Amino acid sequence: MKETMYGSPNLIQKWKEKGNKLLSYTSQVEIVMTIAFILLCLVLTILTPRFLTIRNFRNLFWQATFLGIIAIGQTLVILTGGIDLSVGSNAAVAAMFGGIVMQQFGVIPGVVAMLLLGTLVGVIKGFLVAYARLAAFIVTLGFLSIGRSATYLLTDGRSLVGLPEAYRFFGNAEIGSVPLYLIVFIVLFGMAYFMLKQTKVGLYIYAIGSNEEAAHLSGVRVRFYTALTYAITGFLCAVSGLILTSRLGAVDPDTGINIELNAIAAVVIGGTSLAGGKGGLLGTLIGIAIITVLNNGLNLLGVSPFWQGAAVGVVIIFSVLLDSIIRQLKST
Amino acid sequence: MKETMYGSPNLIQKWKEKGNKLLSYTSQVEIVMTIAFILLCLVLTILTPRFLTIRNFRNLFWQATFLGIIAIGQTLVILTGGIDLSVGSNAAVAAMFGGIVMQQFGVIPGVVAMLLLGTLVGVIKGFLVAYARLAAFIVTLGFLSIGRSATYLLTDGRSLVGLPEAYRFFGNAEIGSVPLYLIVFIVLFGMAYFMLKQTKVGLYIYAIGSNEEAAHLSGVRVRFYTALTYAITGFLCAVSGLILTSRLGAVDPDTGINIELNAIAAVVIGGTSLAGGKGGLLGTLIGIAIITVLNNGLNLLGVSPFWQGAAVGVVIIFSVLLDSIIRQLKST
Amino acid sequence: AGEQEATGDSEGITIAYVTPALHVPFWKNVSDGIKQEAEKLGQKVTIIDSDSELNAATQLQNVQDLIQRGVDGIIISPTDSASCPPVLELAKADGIPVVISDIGTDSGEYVSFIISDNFEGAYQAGEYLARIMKKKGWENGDVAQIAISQARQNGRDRTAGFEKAMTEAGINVVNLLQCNQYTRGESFNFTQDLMAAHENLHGLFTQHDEANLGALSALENTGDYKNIAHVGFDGSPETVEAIKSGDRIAAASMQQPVLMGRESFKAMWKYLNGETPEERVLVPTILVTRENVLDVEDQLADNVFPAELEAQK
Amino acid sequence: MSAVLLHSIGDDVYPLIEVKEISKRFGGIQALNNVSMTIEKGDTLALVGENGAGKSTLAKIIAGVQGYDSGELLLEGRRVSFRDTNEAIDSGIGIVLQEFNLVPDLSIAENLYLSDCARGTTKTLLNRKDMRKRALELYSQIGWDLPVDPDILVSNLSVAEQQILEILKGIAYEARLLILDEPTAALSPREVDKLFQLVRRLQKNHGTTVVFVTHKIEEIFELSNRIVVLRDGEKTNDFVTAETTPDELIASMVGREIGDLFSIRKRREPGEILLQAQNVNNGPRCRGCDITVRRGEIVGLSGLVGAGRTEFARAIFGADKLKEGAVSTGSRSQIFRSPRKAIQQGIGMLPENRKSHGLIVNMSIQDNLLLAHYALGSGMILAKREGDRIVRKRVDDLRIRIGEVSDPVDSLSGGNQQKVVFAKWLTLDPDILILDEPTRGIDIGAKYEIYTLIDQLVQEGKGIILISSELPEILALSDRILVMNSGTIVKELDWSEADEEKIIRYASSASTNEVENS
Ligand SMILES: Nc1ncnc2c1ncn2[C@@H]1O[C@H](COP(=O)(O)OP(=O)(O)OP(=O)(O)O)[C@@H](O)[C@H]1O
Ligand SMILES: Nc1ncnc2c1ncn2[C@@H]1O[C@H](COP(=O)(O)OP(=O)(O)OP(=O)(O)O)[C@@H](O)[C@H]1O
Ligand SMILES: [Mg+2]
Ligand SMILES: [Mg+2]
Repeated sequence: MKETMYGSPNLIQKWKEKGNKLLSYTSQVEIVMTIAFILLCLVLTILTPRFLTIRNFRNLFWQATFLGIIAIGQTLVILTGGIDLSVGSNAAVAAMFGGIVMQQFGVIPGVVAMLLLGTLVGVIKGFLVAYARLAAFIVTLGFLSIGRSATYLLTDGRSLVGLPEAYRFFGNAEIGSVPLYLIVFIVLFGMAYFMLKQTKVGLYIYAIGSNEEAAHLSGVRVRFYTALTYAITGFLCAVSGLILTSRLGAVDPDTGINIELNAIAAVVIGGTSLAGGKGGLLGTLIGIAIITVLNNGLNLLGVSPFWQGAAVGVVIIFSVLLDSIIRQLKST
Repeated sequence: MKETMYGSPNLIQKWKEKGNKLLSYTSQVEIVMTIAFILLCLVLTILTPRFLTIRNFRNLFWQATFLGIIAIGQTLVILTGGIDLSVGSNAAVAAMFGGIVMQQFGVIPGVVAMLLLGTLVGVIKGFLVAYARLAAFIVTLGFLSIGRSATYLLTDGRSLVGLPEAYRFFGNAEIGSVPLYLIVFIVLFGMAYFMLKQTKVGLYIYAIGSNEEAAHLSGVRVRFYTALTYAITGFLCAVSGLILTSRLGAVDPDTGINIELNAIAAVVIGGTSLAGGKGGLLGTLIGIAIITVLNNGLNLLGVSPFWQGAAVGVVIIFSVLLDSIIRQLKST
Repeated sequence: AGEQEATGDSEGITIAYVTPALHVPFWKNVSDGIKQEAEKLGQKVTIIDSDSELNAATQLQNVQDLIQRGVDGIIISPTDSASCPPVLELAKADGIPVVISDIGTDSGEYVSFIISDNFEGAYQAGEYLARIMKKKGWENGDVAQIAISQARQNGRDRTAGFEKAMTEAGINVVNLLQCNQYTRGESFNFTQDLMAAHENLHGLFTQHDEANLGALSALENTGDYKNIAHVGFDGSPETVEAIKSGDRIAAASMQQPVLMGRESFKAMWKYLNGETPEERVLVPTILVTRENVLDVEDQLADNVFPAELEAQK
Repeated sequence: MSAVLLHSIGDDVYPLIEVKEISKRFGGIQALNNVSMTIEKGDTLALVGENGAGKSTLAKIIAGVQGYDSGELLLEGRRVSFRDTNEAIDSGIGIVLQEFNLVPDLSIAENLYLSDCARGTTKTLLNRKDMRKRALELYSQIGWDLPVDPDILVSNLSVAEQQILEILKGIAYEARLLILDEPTAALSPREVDKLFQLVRRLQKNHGTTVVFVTHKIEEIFELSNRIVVLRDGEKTNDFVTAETTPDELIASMVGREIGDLFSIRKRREPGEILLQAQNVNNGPRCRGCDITVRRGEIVGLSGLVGAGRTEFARAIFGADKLKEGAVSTGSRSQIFRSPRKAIQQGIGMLPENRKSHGLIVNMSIQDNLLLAHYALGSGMILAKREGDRIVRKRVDDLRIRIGEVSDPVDSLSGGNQQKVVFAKWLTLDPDILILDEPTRGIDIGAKYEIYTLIDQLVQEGKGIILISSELPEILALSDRILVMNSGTIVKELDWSEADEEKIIRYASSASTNEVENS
């Protein structure tokens, strides 16, 4: 058996081609980051037997979901050369508003309201960035404040409790033994990946981030598609907020507080350039994985919180350093 | 008198020239932002008589100092096309370390240690960005965590109290009736402004931010000068931390927490482009003024905390919107 | 505090303390109280601190990880009473006992709830402030507050307790500024702004210790402590020294975080040994004033801030 | 506005395009002033004039890329005002802009597809196989084999390859009127030939009308049937090509007589060796190349697009990390680790891409001109007065036409921008200058001045490496010519024995032997 496998030049050829194809789909950064990720997992497996268990993987999936769904949108925005600092407060205001509607009118209207408001906030940001041509950094920094304020004002700063029991479905249901939220994440990721790689919209997004002027002259509706990425992000923030608050059974007005830099970090660690046009969702997936596993591992190890910050910082810098070292080795 | 003034075409000519010269020194954004700032002050003066008092101006100067000194460095970094997210924790770790040295060895060694450590942290960041060519966003995000961790670890998360009485000098001394910190701020700002406008270093910084490759091909030591901006920022963070902790008489490990986005916002509101190469310190000064006056005004008015965020967000967006509207009016 | 341990599998017992933010001195002191009591047992009990970073989602993730790690019990100071129920559910599913230390929960099962009375403490501080202002003839003066987040129950309790005392005394409350950074520098600036905004300001209530000290610095700086009576909530040795000095901060209602930590651990330990702890333990606040400061100093040293005293030596 | 409707008005009554008294102003500059002209169906119209004459502006206005202040634009007798390129494309007008408008992070195939999208002929889902096929088809349609792989990212293409891609994008529209703005500036003779063949084929098979902008006189006479000359935003002449001569045309463009472009050089015996580079390796496009430059000598480096001339030059200058090789200036032999080191040894380089490598476009003329002077000089304070003096001297010496020295450098015409880059290096008085395509996109008057300048520099005893895709230029200026072919130097020719045909043969054959045997 073994002999035939290695003996057949055809097969080897075939495998090589497959390998090349894989390489062509992923860029070098993504490969290096995957290596960094595997290294991290290895270290954790050696340090604690608790890491590599099914149960822990369930935890990891949950922990990756909230940031993960948001980071999909953030990737699109960054690919156009933009940035969204307001993802956390966008999630919070949508969840809070939806929750209030839900208390009045039931689960379905509540969920619809949640998703609509999240998208609407995204649309407004998109409008200001793409049509009014304001700096994305400033617009979304403004919305970071405004969204949080609005959330506090909706309930006078209180958590919203007493949501319908049925609402808990979204965060807790399982299909087979696969949690619903994981399926939602995979489906959303898959759709976004498909959009970016296989549809015109994806091509436009890269084109806008890479050379807006050229895209415009080629007839791409630059403003529309730029705004679209913010709208999608708004929608995804609402989905994220939906899943989280459903699982928590209450809407905390501080939902998603201080996640803005993490959401960007996940994207940038994955090799997407803040200047736009370069990178993609696979990288973001790895970025999310690294951030999630790192936090989980440090908790499992019981590392003091004062040390955790240092560990996170070092691992983040080290993982990009690895990429840079490998690139320099290759070039000499 | 009046007649001679208006009657003399020479004088009018002279004034016009002066006006043009002023205009050529400042860019349009800076002028619009100054208008926005004056509008803001006007509104506050109308809303509360307490705004336009000497006492409040003293407060404003103090409140602008900490962020202001840091924003000088941030401007340089952003002009090269970089970003520094770790300014707050850079200030904190320097102040804490210096404070501990001070308790052991006295005020002067403590202050020296503070400034040295602050600069050293900046140098390391600069090295990683400029020489190891890592993304500034990631490097400084990492340092944001690491610096804060280090600060907590130095005192196990507690404030450092019992600093020598003589240390209070830096934050409290007055020369004439002008506070020392204001003089320090003005001197540092003046030096940075001079450096940017009148020395080669300034030219290099703009050149690097505009077109790194062309600067490199012209023989500019791109890496050195890029790193320099981070080192200067590190030093300025330490100065800022020094003044703040001297005034408060203790080193809070949370010094400068969550200021990263504000420090960038001050620069960006002032018209400096995050892409590098465009903008300058005058704009930053106005950015700082807007942020400081806005927070102060909302406090004076006693606006509910839940509304303050919304107000800040709206004013920030509105001030850049104004610039965009004026530009569009002009272009049609 | 290097409480690392490779696994939770050794014969010792591991208890996790889930804190909203370990770098906030109050929670650090609760953590210390828990550790003090654990050390007293002389047995092998490991305490792990876990920092929720003031974020309900992080808190839930950390608890998942802790349960995964195999802790024997969880003492939690929730980020918010609404964020606690899911934690309780997770723990219940694995049969892990939970003691709630401060803040509280909206629902769910737990072993014991240790709380200090924020409303009452703030009310007492307010009463004392009113008394001073009357004595100085400032009853027509305005008072302002520098508050902790009003998005939290304890914040709303402190505000409500204080304002109740003010209403009873007929004193006008003008302004409330809410902290975002919880640093001295922030409260220093807030105090400046309050003084600039209200000419007739004669009273100030600060709702956490960094605010006490920031306001103290600002008032000292301008010499305005002579015209403004200042009371606070919570405290540290610095606060106590200021109270002792006689003309700075007049009083502070101090929670007893170390005591709360001790009580929390005691309740947990009782439960782990098959006893039934009290379901609700109310830890009183101490109103430290110029008059009683010398009497209560020992109590403060034990129950409020022993570690700070230790650090200053 | 369907094409059918347009045609029904009557094909022959109206010219295809009629420009009526169009004016356009940019701030203080009157780019076009009451320009009127017609483009008849089937014309091949050459639009010529000095840098900054307004050629590109006029071309852009016709193609709807830019608006205008006053006047009228008629398409087959009907007034049109395109709001953007899409509308112009719908009316059958396609343009290849002078400034590249490619998306650097997308592949060749994707860039081509992107322009298809504009016409709405594509589906929402991408079919990468079709995209590739279409790209290859377009390439083969013109017989350009460069580059082979449609999946290569545009950021990896050389200037010439990008130019070719731009032209393909223009052709893909299958426009009735195709406007080409300086399409040949970055191409070598072989590519230019192919482009002209293509244009003729389009005219024959599809009746395409062509407007092209160029600074190369011989191209005008080779291809066009009519010539429109612009000067300072005004139309000065409208020739029928067959009825005019190059001299008349040049005089009409420049407003004065200029001498023979190619007899400027006064050759003399070169002096001692200034620079010797041996066995320089810099990736697959530059393998084992040697070069020697003497005092008072111009060494021409010729070759086809992508032959590796730029790579070789960058390697010598230390702009790329060198893997192997040695460069000696005087006694020392070394590898330059950065341009700074090379500059310190008396080398200067004028890069081929003026906008991205030669200049910092948003900085002032003065800062650009002084950048290298400052970077290599001592002291920190900007000596404004001294700087001012240097700038004025250089501006006068090189006759750079500017407004204020503090104006941004991109307010200058192409020729004057190039002179600023020259001036930047002259402030350092280097012994050796590497000139990579020094006259790309530069008008004939400016070219004359630059040639004169180059000659003057070698007379002063400098050594020059001249890279150029224009064979007449190489032949006229060089003392020796090195021909590069796929990354290696295949032949050295003395100027007296070199001619166009020889160079092309060495540059394009698979091996040297082939040439020698044939
Ligand atoms: N977008 C613009 N903003 C400001 N000025 C412009 C702009 N475009 C062109 N100009 C100015 O208008 C004038 C005409 O420019 P144009 O590009 O049409 O010249 P050209 O004849 O194409 O020159 P070249 O041969 O160098 O390409 C020049 O002075 C140029 O500086
Ligand atoms: N700075 C660069 N970055 C990346 N690739 C480059 C760079 N410069 C050149 N190349 C690559 O090297 C190849 C060779 O181009 P090079 O410019 O050296 O050839 P050339 O003979 O000078 O031709 P050309 O006429 O295009 O200037 C180009 O196709 C390009 O892909
Ligand atoms: Mg042109
Ligand atoms: Mg070249």
